[in-house]
Formats: sequence, C-alpha cells, structure tokens
Amino acid sequence: MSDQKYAKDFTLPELMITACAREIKDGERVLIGVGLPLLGAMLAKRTHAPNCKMAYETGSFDSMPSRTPFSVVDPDLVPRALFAGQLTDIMALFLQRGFIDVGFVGGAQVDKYGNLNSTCFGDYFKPDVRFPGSGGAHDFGAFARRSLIVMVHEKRRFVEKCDYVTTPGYLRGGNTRYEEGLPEGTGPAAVISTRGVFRFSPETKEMYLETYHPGLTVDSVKENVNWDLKVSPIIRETEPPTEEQIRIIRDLDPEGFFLRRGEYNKKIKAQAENMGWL
Amino acid sequence: MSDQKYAKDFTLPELMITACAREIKDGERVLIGVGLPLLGAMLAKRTHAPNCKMAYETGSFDSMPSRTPFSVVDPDLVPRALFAGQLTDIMALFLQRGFIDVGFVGGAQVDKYGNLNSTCFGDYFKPDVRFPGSGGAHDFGAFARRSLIVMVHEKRRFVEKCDYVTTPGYLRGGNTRYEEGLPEGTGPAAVISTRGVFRFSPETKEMYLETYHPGLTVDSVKENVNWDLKVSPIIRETEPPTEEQIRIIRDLDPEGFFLRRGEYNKKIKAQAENMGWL
Amino acid sequence: MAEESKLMTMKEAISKFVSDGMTLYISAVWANHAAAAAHEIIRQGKKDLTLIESSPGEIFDQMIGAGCAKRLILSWSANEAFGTGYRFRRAVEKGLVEVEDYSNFGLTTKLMAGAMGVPFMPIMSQKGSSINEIRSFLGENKLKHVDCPFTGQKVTLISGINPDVSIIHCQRADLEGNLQTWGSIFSAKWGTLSGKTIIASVEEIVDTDTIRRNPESTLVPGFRVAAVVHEPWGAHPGHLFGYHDDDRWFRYMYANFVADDDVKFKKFLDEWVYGVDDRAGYIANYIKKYGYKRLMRLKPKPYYSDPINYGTYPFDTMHMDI
Amino acid sequence: MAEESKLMTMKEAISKFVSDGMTLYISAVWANHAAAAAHEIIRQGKKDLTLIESSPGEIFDQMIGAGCAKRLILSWSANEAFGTGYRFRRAVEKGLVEVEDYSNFGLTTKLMAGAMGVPFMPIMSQKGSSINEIRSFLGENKLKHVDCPFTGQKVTLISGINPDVSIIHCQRADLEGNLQTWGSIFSAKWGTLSGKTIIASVEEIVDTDTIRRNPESTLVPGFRVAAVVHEPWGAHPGHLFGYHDDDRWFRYMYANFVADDDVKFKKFLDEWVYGVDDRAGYIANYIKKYGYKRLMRLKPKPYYSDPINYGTYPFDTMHMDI
Repeated sequence: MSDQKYAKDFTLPELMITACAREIKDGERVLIGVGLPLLGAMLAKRTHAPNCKMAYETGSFDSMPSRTPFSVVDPDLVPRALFAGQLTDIMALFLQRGFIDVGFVGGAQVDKYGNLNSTCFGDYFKPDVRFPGSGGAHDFGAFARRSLIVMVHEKRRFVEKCDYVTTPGYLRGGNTRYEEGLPEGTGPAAVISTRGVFRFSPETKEMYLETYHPGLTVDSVKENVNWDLKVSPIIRETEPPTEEQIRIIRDLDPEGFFLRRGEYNKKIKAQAENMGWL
Repeated sequence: MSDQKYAKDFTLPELMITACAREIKDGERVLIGVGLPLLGAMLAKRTHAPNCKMAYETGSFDSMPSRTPFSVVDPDLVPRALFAGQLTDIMALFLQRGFIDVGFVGGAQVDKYGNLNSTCFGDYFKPDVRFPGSGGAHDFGAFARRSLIVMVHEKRRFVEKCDYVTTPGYLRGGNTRYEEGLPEGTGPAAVISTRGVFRFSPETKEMYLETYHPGLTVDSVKENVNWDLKVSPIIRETEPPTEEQIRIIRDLDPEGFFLRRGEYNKKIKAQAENMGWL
Repeated sequence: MAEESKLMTMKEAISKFVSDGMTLYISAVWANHAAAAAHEIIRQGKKDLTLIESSPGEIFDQMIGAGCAKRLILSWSANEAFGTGYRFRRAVEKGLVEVEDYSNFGLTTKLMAGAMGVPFMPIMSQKGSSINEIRSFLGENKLKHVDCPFTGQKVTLISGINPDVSIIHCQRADLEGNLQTWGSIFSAKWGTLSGKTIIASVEEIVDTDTIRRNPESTLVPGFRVAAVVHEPWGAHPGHLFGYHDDDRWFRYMYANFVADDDVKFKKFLDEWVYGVDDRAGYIANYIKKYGYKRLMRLKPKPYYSDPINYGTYPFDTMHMDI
Repeated sequence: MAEESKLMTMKEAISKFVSDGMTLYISAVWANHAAAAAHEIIRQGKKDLTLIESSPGEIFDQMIGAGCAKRLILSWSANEAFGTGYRFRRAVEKGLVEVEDYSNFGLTTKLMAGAMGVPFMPIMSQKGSSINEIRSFLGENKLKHVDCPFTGQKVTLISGINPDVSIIHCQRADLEGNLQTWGSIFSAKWGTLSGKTIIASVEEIVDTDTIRRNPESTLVPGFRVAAVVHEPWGAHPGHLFGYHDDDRWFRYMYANFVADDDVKFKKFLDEWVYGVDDRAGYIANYIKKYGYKRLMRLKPKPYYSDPINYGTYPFDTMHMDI
C-alpha cells in the first residue's frame, strides 16, 4: 500500500510520536500519561498494535475515547472502557502486581543510567526551577516491564547525575536497580528525545545512542549530552514516519494542539485578547 | 396505648430479642451479625430507634430489606441500601475508624471480663469441640464503642478463663484492654444470656448480674457461672417485652425460623423425609 | 486479531489449572458462591489443597468432607442461621485438616495485600486475642506485632497471600474474561484478584459491548482471567444478585440433616456431585426432583438501579475554541 | 425524626469548618474538582493552610497564588497538557510555600491509610528515588524504609494522614449528605474519607430514594458528612462525569496567559473570585462574558450505563418451604 511509504513531510513531534508507537507491541498493556506518548499509543493501536490496551492512573482501562484525550482524566475515558475504578486499582492491582508491559515517563533531566528528574533544577529546598513533580511517573518507572522516556533534548537536561531522582532508572548502573529492591525485569527500555533514540547496555545499563533524528548527526547529539555518550555500532538515522502514520497522527490532532503548539498558542492568545482577557 | 403494656405470653428468644433492642439508642450505627440480634435491631428500628442504621460486614449500610434476613449476605440487603461496598469498606472506613456505636457478638464461652471464645473448647490443635471461629466478631468487639454479647447460658460457657480468646473483652480487667492497644472508649457493654442481663464494673471491668430473666432467681443464675458472680445492688427481673414488641417480633418471623426452632426443625425434617432425602 | 476466547467447561478449567497440593481461594460466602467449581474439584478428586476464604459456607464443608482439603486459612466456617458446618467441625476435631484462624477483617486484608502486590497489610484489629497468639501451619508467617514507627501504636501486620488459583462465580463475563459482578461482595474482590491464576464461572456470557456499558461493574479485567465457564445456577444453593435467591430450604436441609451424618453426606455427594457431570446435570437433577416451578420460585422480583449518565464527547467537541 | 439537613451555603460551610492553619484535602484533580470551595477559601482569606492532594490542578495554583497555603503535600502540580502550574512553581522557587513530595501512588496510599484508620500503608514503590531520601516538613514522619518481616523485601511505609477537613465536588447528595459520584475518581475516595470533617458541594440535591436506587454509587455515607452545598458547575473549569466537559479553552487561557503574570493573576482573582459571592455569581459572570450557549456547549451527549438488576425479595419469599 502506498501509504506504507515513508512520508517526506513530517515534523519533529510527528517523528517522536511514531518512535513512541513503534515501541508498543501488539497485545501489550500500556500505562500512559499526557502528551505525545498518548498520541503514540493511539497511533500504535490504529496500525500495528490493534490489541494493545491503555491504562490510565485515574482508574480507566482500555477506554475507547471518541476524541483525543488532553489529559488522563478526560471525561471520555470512562464511557466504553472495560474497567473504571480508582488510582489505587490501577497502581496496585495492575502496576505494582507487575501486569503493565510499557509505561511512558518524562522528565526535565535524565542521566546516563536513565534516572529521571521531574521535580527541580538545583537544590530541592531552594530550587532554581521547580517542575510539577512525580505524578505517576515514579510508579510507572518502578514497575513497568519497559519504561520509555520521552524528553526534550537540551544539553542541560542530559546530565551525568540528576539534581533529584524522581523516577529511578538503572540507578548507578549494573544491578544497582535490583539491589535497591526494584522488581527484576523492569527498567527503562529507551529514551526518545527531540534528537534521537537511545537504549541501555544490557550489562552496564549505560545509555547509548541508537538512532539520531533525520537532519542531525551523531556528533550533534553527542555535543548535547553531558557525558561521553556511547554510540551503537549499527548507528543509523531514526526511521521516519510512513505516510499512513502521518495521516493518522494529523487526524488525531486536527486543531494542532499537540503538533503545532506555537501556532495554536498564538490563536488562543488572540482570542483571549479579543475577549478583553489580556 | 394498650400495646405498651407488658405481654403476658412470651418466649425466651422473644425476651432476649427485646433485651437486645433496648440496648440500641435512636440514631446509632449498629454492626450486626446473624440471628437474634438482627431481630433485636429490627425491633428497635420499628419502635424507639427509627433512625438507627444497621451495617453489615458484607458491605451494606442502612438497608431496607422487605423480609427478615437469615444471613448478613441476604440478597435483599443491597437494593434500597444507602451504601453498598465490600467487607473492607465496612471494616475499615466504618469500624476501624471508630464510627460504629454498637456491635453484637456471640460466642461459645465468655469469661468474667467479657472475653469471648467462638473458636474451640479445649486445645486449639486438638479441640474437644470446634466452633465456626471469629468471623467478624473479633473486629466488632475490637472497635465498636459498645459491644453486646449474646449467649446461650450454660455453666460450661460462663468460665473463669476462656480456652481461646476469639474476641477480646476487658482482657484481664482494669485497663488491660487499652494497654494492649485496643481503642479507648470501646468494650463490652452488656451480656444478654438465656438467663439474664449482665454488665461490667466501670473500674474492675468484672461482669456482674444486672437482671435475671422472669421465672429464674439470682441463685439459679449464680449456680450457672464458674466464678463468684457479683450482683447489682439493684438487682431485679429482666423487663419483659411489651405487647407491641411481641406483635412486631412475631410479624418479623412468621415461620418461626428464629422463634420456634424446634418445631420448625421438625417440619423441615418431615418435608425432607417425604422428598426421599433422609 | 481479537483476544482468544477463554471459554471452556468446568471440567477443562479445573483439570487444566488446579493441581493437588495447591493453595486456592474459592469465593464461598453466599453471594458469588463458586459451587459449580467446588463440585468439579470434588469430582476430580483433588487432594491436599490449602483453601482460603474469609467466611466460607457449604462448599468448603463439602470439599473438606470429600477429602480435598488438607489446610484451611479462614475466619469462620458454618452455615449462618441455617446450622453449623459439621464436616468442617468434625474434620478439625479429628485432626484431618489443619486450620489457621484470622478475623474476617484480618483474613480479608491478607487477600487484599496479595491482590495489591504488597507483602503485608497493617490492621489495628486482632489485638488481645488468641488469634494473634496461636499460630498453626503458617507459623511466624501468620502475622507480626509491631509498634508503628510513626505513632508508637501497636499494629498487627497480616502477611499477604497469592493463591495459586482464585475461583469466583459472577453474573457475567465476555469471552475474554472481563468479569462483572454487583451487590455486596464481602471479600471476593481481593480474594479473586489475589490469585496467580483466575477461573470464573458466570450466569451469562455477554458481548464486550455489554461489559463496556457498565465499566464500574468490572471486578476483574480479562487479562487476569485464565478460564471462563458458562454455568448458570453455579452459585446454588447460595444466591446471586439479580439472578436468584438462596435456596434456604436446601441449605437448611444440608446443614441440619446431611452434613453431620456420614451415610447421608456420602449419599448427598453421590447424588449431587459424583452423580452429575456438571452444573447443567445438577440443575437437571434439581428439576427432576423438585420441579422446574420450585427452581423458578428462586428468581427475584426485578429491582433495577437507575442508569448512570457518564456522558460522552464526540470527536468534534474539543472545546478549544471560544 | 429524620436526620437534620446538612444543606448550607459554601460561605457558611467554609466559615464554620475551615480555620487558618488547618490541613485540608481538597479534591483538585480535574474530575470532582472542588473549585467552588477553593474559591470560597480564597474569598475568606484563609491562611497558613497545609493542602494535600495527589495531582492537583488549577485550584491549588490559585490558592497558592492567593496566599492561602503554607505547606503542600502532593505528587504533582500543574495543568496537564494545558501548561505548567506557574503560581505553584514561583511560590516554591521563592520559598513562599514548603512542599513534601510523594509519588501519585505514595500520596494516595497516605490518604488511604487515613481513610482506613491505620497509621501507615506499605508500598513497593518510591524506592531508589530522592522522593524517599529527601524529607521536608514531615521529617521522620514522611515515610520509613523497612525490610518486610515476612519476605525480607524492601518496603516503603507511607505514614497515614487525617486532614482536618476534606472537601469534594460530586454529582449529587441528599440532605443528609449521602454523596454519590461516578466515573474515574483518581484519589478522591481515600482523600474524602480520610478527613475528620467532610464538606461536599454537588450539582444536584436529590431525595434519599434516588440515593437508594444506586447504592454502589455512594462514595460517602451521610453520617460522615458535615455540610452539603448546592453549587451547580462547582467543578468548572474541570469536568464532572455526566454533567459537563472540561472548559479547555478557559484552562488553557489561565495556565498560559494568566498564572505567570502577577497583574493578570490578580485581575483574574478580582473578576472570578473576589468579584462574585458564590458559584452562582461565577457562572452568571461566565454567561455575561461568553454567553449561555458557550456554557451549554460543555454539556455532554448523554451516555447511559445499563441499569443493574439487583433483584428484590418480597416479605413472603422466605423460601423455607419445599
């Protein structure tokens, strides 16, 4: 089919959504937060993984929302769901028991062992910048078989050591994650950043570059990492979206809320000004 | 009203049901098991305590059953209830938090501090007789502000020391209950036996006889207790049921399942034999 | 590719998933009373089982009497106002089964811990009792007394459990095993979800759309369920909300005239368990013996909840324009 | 004598039950978002509050910005895909409020312990993180690391909490305060029930018979509730299952163009909080400004669950004869 050809025209958010989608296998249970990973999971479900099922920490499982949720408490996530309960149902009965295959997490900082900081830059008690905090990220990262880290890639965000570890990755590498008491067979599987896709060495658990996004180079990625980043021997460009994927992604976000945020922001600002708001 | 006059004709179960009912004050929350106490609570609700509310460990609260429940899981306890949940809701949110005023408990043995045994006679590992066990009784006795003990009164059942303490009363008397960590302001308030009604000394927490049932004497009660039973200075006969109470009780059990068990048992046995069952 | 159907017969389910020596949670309080499964366990002659439930009724009594059980973890075993549990009583008195006693709350938190994936649950109950002092086969693993590290209060830690198999009877499921139940469920949520493997019998097999119309009635999502068995009347002589009443006469008769008599108990099993192939056979025997009308008399008068309006939002209601 | 009505205005409820310095749980995730109560707390100028919620949105941001909060116990504070929580962020950066951080699961079990009446809950989460290492104002009372006495596993004990007052917005209640809600409720069951005193605002006051038709929808029984406030649209700009959508435009506008600007934030409070008497005034202002049609556009397309058949048994169905 022609729409299985690679798209020529795509944006960085679209590439990242595709990369998220490719991490999900058919039939998997995916615990999802807000933003690009949700679009990635919706894309996976509409393409190669029709039987993946999404759980939301709010209490819903395998929802069939008519529209793209803007949040994990979107009111369209309950009607037609297979299960609707509360946070402790999803966190305990599903996640803590080990029944979640994939959990998406994000953060403001990541270190070379996949530890994540979504709490603060600087000292916790006098932070330079305060971020929202863990939310469910800590718990997803603790218990999901594979956690997938989605990041804005700036040099100050890819650090040797996080200022604060909100969500544990492989801690100090090797087996330290499991020695600390986190369940065997869990941990970060990949980092999908705005510059590339990274994985972790099976032994040392150190992050390495697997693919760099189209238009970038290995060096330009390495320059934006605060440690001596290792690179896969079979390093290559990140696989671009197919035409079908792009069509579906754009269908999911007709207003450009996720995909064209700058433009979108301008529109709302203008409306607010017209209302006498600003 | 004429039916507030004392009844002349009543049975021992009817007297005990009335005694149970009199322990319940209007507006109280009552945690109830199977049998006579349930009839007592239903009687209270139809007479002096219309706003008492019954909770069942099964998960129902303030049910409005059309018929008299034979068990705490009677299927008519959910329709029209104010709340329907599960055992942990009632046990934790209601009982462990301290929101239950009255809990009815029973047992095969009681000792002078109101400790109850509903588990076994003799050694736990080689019991002479094995009884059903705690069920909710332990928990009711632990947390209800006032627990009310309903007992068949035989000498071997009123003992100096229980073979096994299923439900703690005042333990070894005095403050020992609270020293053990049970909540202040809880404990047995009365024992309603087939021979009399007993209460507990506010200081020593020792059981004493408050009233003996009509037709009995103080001595005949004392003879059936395995310790030197103290007696209230204002000892008197147990207050008989009123005509209204008797009328209501009999309405609640038209088949005599609770009130005329011997007769009832014969009827079912005859039916079973007719069916070729026995 | 939709998920595989998990529909099978009770014979297949028990033979595939239950082995001698296993620990089983069987929902045996009178609602969600997994009688069809218990009878199949007896028919297949399973042995040395450890059975756990908070306040089991008749079916535990029967499994004990049939020699399936070696150990019991429970709080109470009898037949409520109908009579005591004689097979249980006699087996304990004769030393044929071992018992580990908890309170109903303690036992249920044991299952809750297992269901939630933590190794224990704290309760403020069970203090000052022999339940807390005397330990049977669980020994040191029964529970622990600790002082709360925050408040200094005495707390009982109840060890969690994950039975090898949990079995429940519910109102309905789809072929993927999404289980729905309603009414008051006693310990059955935690008991069922604590299991490593879950078997469910149901009154009705429904399509997934029916499940999805009442997402808050789903007790167990299908991915946790290994087998779905279509066994109408699977809870008899217990009740099931919306489907049928307790068969009180039958329960009274069993508890008072059958359970404490070796000959009659054997005759009961021969007729109602060994003498039939499955629940359909059991019900056929019931109808033959007592008549269809008698069975139908157990059906309730309908009593419907109001439908809940969740509301839904079509794709074009993003509400992101003013 | 029926129970007394607990109906009062939000002004009365907050003034009667909320005092400076108290610890409050306020349901502030976007479903059951107790916005009307939060605005009244701001109007009454409550001070030095300790606020707790797992993942609060806009109303925590506004209470922080208005100077009501001294301490926060939470897991996350922002506005989801709509934008960050700037008042929260700036207040923490400037040292105006102290924060004690948990994970969503950790925070929710903290409320669950309080609701259940135990001094802590065990979780297997929060290991290997700064959440577990760094303690703010709760100090040693934040949590403990222990080795499970049964399995030897590392376990985190989360200390329980019983807020002085818990506040929620629900679909409906009767005059006695029996509260019903549906949909997915995040942490709100445990948060609400953990409170020593409970205040609820609701979309509709219904008769007790309506409550009794859906007993499984009752979140909190009336005896736990101190005040019921009839405040339709009390969750706006959050949503409420069956009643209305999130007002996404309004949320986006607040998060992106108001919260991080002192002047605009003050103007926002002046207009939407200080400038109105109650939620009715707030909605009147909304209608004046945006039109009734815009408000009505937030209403969902109805989506009803199937009614549940519980079944009922009239008095003459004892079923004790054969």
